[in-house]
Amino acid sequence: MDTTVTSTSQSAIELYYKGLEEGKLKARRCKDCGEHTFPPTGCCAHCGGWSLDWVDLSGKGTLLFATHNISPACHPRFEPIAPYVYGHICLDEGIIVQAIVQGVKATPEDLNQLFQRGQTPVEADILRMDDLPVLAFRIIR
Amino acid sequence: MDTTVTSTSQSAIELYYKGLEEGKLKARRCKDCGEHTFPPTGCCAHCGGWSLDWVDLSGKGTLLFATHNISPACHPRFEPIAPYVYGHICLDEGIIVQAIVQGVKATPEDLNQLFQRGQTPVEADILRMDDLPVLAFRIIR
Amino acid sequence: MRNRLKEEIVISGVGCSRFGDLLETPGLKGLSLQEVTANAVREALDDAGLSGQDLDAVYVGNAMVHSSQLPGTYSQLSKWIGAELKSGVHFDAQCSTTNVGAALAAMSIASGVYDTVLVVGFETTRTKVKGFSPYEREALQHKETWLWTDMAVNQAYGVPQGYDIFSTYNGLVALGYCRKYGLSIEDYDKGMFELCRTRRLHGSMNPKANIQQTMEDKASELGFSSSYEMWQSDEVNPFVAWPSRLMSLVTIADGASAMVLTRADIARANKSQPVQLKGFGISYRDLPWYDEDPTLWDFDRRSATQAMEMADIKATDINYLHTHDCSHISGICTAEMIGYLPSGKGLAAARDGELRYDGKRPMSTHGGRHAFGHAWAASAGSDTYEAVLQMRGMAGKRQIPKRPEISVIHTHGYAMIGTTIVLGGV
Amino acid sequence: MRNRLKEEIVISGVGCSRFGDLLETPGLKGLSLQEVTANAVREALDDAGLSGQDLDAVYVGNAMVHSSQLPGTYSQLSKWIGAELKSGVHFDAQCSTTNVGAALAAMSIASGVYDTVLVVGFETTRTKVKGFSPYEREALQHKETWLWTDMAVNQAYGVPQGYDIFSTYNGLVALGYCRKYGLSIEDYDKGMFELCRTRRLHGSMNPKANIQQTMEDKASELGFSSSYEMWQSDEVNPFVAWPSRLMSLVTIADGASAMVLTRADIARANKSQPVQLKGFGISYRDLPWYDEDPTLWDFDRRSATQAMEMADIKATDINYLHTHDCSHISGICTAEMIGYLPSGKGLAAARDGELRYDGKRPMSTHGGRHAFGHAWAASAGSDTYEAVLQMRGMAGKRQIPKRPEISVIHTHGYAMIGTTIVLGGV
Ligand SMILES: [Zn+2]
Ligand SMILES: [Zn+2]
Repeated sequence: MDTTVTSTSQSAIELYYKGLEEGKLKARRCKDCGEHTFPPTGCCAHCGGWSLDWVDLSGKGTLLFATHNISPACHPRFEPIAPYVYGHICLDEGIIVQAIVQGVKATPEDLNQLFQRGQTPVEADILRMDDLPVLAFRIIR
Repeated sequence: MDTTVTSTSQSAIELYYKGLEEGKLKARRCKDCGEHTFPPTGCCAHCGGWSLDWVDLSGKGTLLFATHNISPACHPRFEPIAPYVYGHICLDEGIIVQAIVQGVKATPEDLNQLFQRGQTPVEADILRMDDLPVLAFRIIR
Repeated sequence: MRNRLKEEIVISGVGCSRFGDLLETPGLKGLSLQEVTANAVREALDDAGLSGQDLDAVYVGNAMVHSSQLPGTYSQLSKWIGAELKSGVHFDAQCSTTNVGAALAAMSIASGVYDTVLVVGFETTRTKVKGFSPYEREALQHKETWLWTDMAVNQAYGVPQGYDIFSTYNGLVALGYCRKYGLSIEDYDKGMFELCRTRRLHGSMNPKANIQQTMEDKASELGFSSSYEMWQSDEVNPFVAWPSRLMSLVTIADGASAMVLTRADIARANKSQPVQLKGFGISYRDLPWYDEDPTLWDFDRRSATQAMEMADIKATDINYLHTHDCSHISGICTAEMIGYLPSGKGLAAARDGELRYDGKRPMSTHGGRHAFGHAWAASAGSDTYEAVLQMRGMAGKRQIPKRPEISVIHTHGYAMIGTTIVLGGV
Repeated sequence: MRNRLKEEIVISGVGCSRFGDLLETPGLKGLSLQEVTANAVREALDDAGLSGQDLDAVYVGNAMVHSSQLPGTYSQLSKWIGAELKSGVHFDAQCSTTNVGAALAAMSIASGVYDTVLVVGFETTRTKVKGFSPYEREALQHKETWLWTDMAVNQAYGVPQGYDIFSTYNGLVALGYCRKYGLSIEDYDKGMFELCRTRRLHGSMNPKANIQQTMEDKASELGFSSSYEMWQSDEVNPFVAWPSRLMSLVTIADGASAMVLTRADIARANKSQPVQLKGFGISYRDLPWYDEDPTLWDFDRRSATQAMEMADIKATDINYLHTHDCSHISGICTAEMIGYLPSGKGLAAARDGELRYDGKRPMSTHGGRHAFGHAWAASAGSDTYEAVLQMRGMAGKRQIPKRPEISVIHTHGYAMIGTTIVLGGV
């Protein structure tokens, strides 16, 4: 057994948000099973392996469904933009993410129109809140 | 099974502190086993019975040991009086309580003198903090 | 996992407070959280014919310590329930708490260690401790309730990036359901209305429910010509996560529940009829809770499968079902996944009155999370309480005509732990 | 209570982080709480030769949610340890957490339900989340740490009326001990010095300890002519609850620990040597924790008696003991109650070096709560970690010359739950 102290490193969480600041979607890819873990952790979400590479995702995907949320938002960070549209998205890499969707109004009419239209291509469009960059998406017309 | 709603009543905790405000030590006495539960709850701490009378304690007892605590106090309520003396007390009714002891300085010298003197009679002397009456004791010289 | 209990375990006593508000609801108002909880425990102990002294262990659950300010509950409650010097633990699985506690208690008994265990859950989602007072409380702001509740949701990448319970747990699931089964948004809305109407009917028949007013009475009180007109009113019933409206959601409450678990062979002398805990299953998943299809939740499927396998029952054996219905559409998806309702037909069943206490597929007869109300860590216990009353034929006006022999209770613990328990006669 | 486990249960893997400060300590600095915890889990899983996928259930403990802001841990940690879709619960028994978790895990396995369970504890007593940041932390003020920690103490009548941990848990116990055994205050003080010196010696031999500096090195660093002169300095080592000084207390830390429990019959292929969990006992009591005699704690006696009966051992069988030593004098009282040290002779044993790793009655060889440090919900796991290392002969410089065959670990969970576990060879 290793009784020495694990060496210091930078937090994957911090690296992720620093990546967003630069417009990058940082993910991990497992050296054992090849699957992506996104957002990044230190362990493969698929096989439990601990050997992972860092990779950047394309930021492209498909919006499957979009709804909205209430105003004021549940979290203070998002009060300035609530009510906002929130979507269920499948990235081109096959990863499911839920995130804020920009460029659509949070009204029953617009959301209904989007629903009737069906699956829609989207791309990452980082939202810059006061204290944190936030992964969001925008519909590609 | 009783599916009706338990009838409203006043909290034993509130009754206790209202009692302290009037200088009274409110306790419960079990109708089943006769033992005291102090401070008061709705259940006998000794036999688990739920039939209890309200009684007032004498407020007299014996200080078994006294130590002190640090300054600032762990709780904001007691910052104004920290460091204070804190004692292990057996009430005349046979109930063990721990409480602030007034009239002794929180110094090693005074505490040592008290320790060498041994068990000492005390009586309740309610302390009135800004927001709450507090059960405290004073040494009977 | 072997997924078998080596001994028969029963729930020998159940208790539940009224759900409401510690500042204003009759039965709660004026009492401390300790006393509200002790009253639920007293009911469960009386039901089992025991006192606190007869217990081997006490497992107490509470989710939102920011409002309760009562951790270390094993000792802090002990004098209020006459159960000092026992074994115990504080635990939570958020809104699945009490039923996860039932599983832990059952395992600790079947292992050969304890004989009788008390499980308790309490929660305050509407009030919090006022300043440093030992007994005064004040109203919780809605935003505080959700900020503190959402702490149980992914704090690295979920909440910081705009996660919202109403979108994830309601609007997206609704859209997935409509797309999957070709349901129009209008029919979805009508179905949600019928479901809420049923839940509120049940609440009106339950003296412990948070909301005891039917949809019809509320509509007439507000001057609407029909309850459906009220339902469609943006003022009374706005969209909170389109296409889901406010009244398709939970109402929040303060409350407490309790149950006593023991070995079947020593419960024979019980005061009331014990009910066997035949099976349980628990499975959690972090966000996202579902893959491409928002109606298909794998951790729920696992929890239900484990519970039904342990109990050795099939879906057709179930006489009474409660599914977690914080979000009404999510509750319907779970009921369909379990097989209690046919896939895609849940809202039609609601419309046809099948989900009523006197219908063919009775569900959530206490009123569910909307009408009975939701007090996080106490809620699963309120569901079990209701099931036990129904199985004993003691549910009063809302009694299911033919007493259920097999009841299944499913709950979601934030964020997210699916929990299913199966109850049967002894 | 039958107090028997129907199956043999082993601890097949253990892990522990360094104890320190997430803002400054090498090995912790720069990492999130999720990652510090995952690293301890990884060590335990590697030790057991497993991955997160091999687990049936994950029980995660954390006491002070005000600083961690991480409830719902079963799901929030799941992606960090590769263990989604498992059974789980969040639980705590404050500073007994991890070992109460071991008991819960053992019972859930012996009941016939699960085969392999991970128990995790983590805590931040020195740092808290900064604002709403998902990764930044800031220093906790000492007063916040105690205000939030003391929430686990009687909130109706204890804390509101001036309860203070140092008085109740240290000063009064010290005076009771001196009176009972006719010890002078001077001899008590000297004994406490010797005890602290031993604990710091152990910490200096442990790369994971919070304090790795011996008393002698600290005294020379500060310019004292002897370590006893430093001990008696009111500036460096003031009385915090007369006659007890600062250095007779806990030092606070951030940290995490983990262990894997499984059936003995499937652990044979284990990577490392499994250790049997032969017995456990848990008993809680609200204030007052003791009656007339402050040295006699009935709930501790019950917890130790239950554990030793379940394990079928006597005090003379114990080769290594850890007692909860947040308060050094309380730890001595517990060791004497268990019978590992003769009544009233604990401080003499410390003075004679008997409590050192190389002494006749080794105790707390990781450094105890003072030198190893105390991270509430993670600490009991750190004690178990040390015992397992010692039993395997892998404790490095502080290895007990003759490997312990029977180890007993006692912890106090606020406020107050006594927990004792007995470990033995397989
Ligand atoms: Zn992998
Ligand atoms: Zn009594």
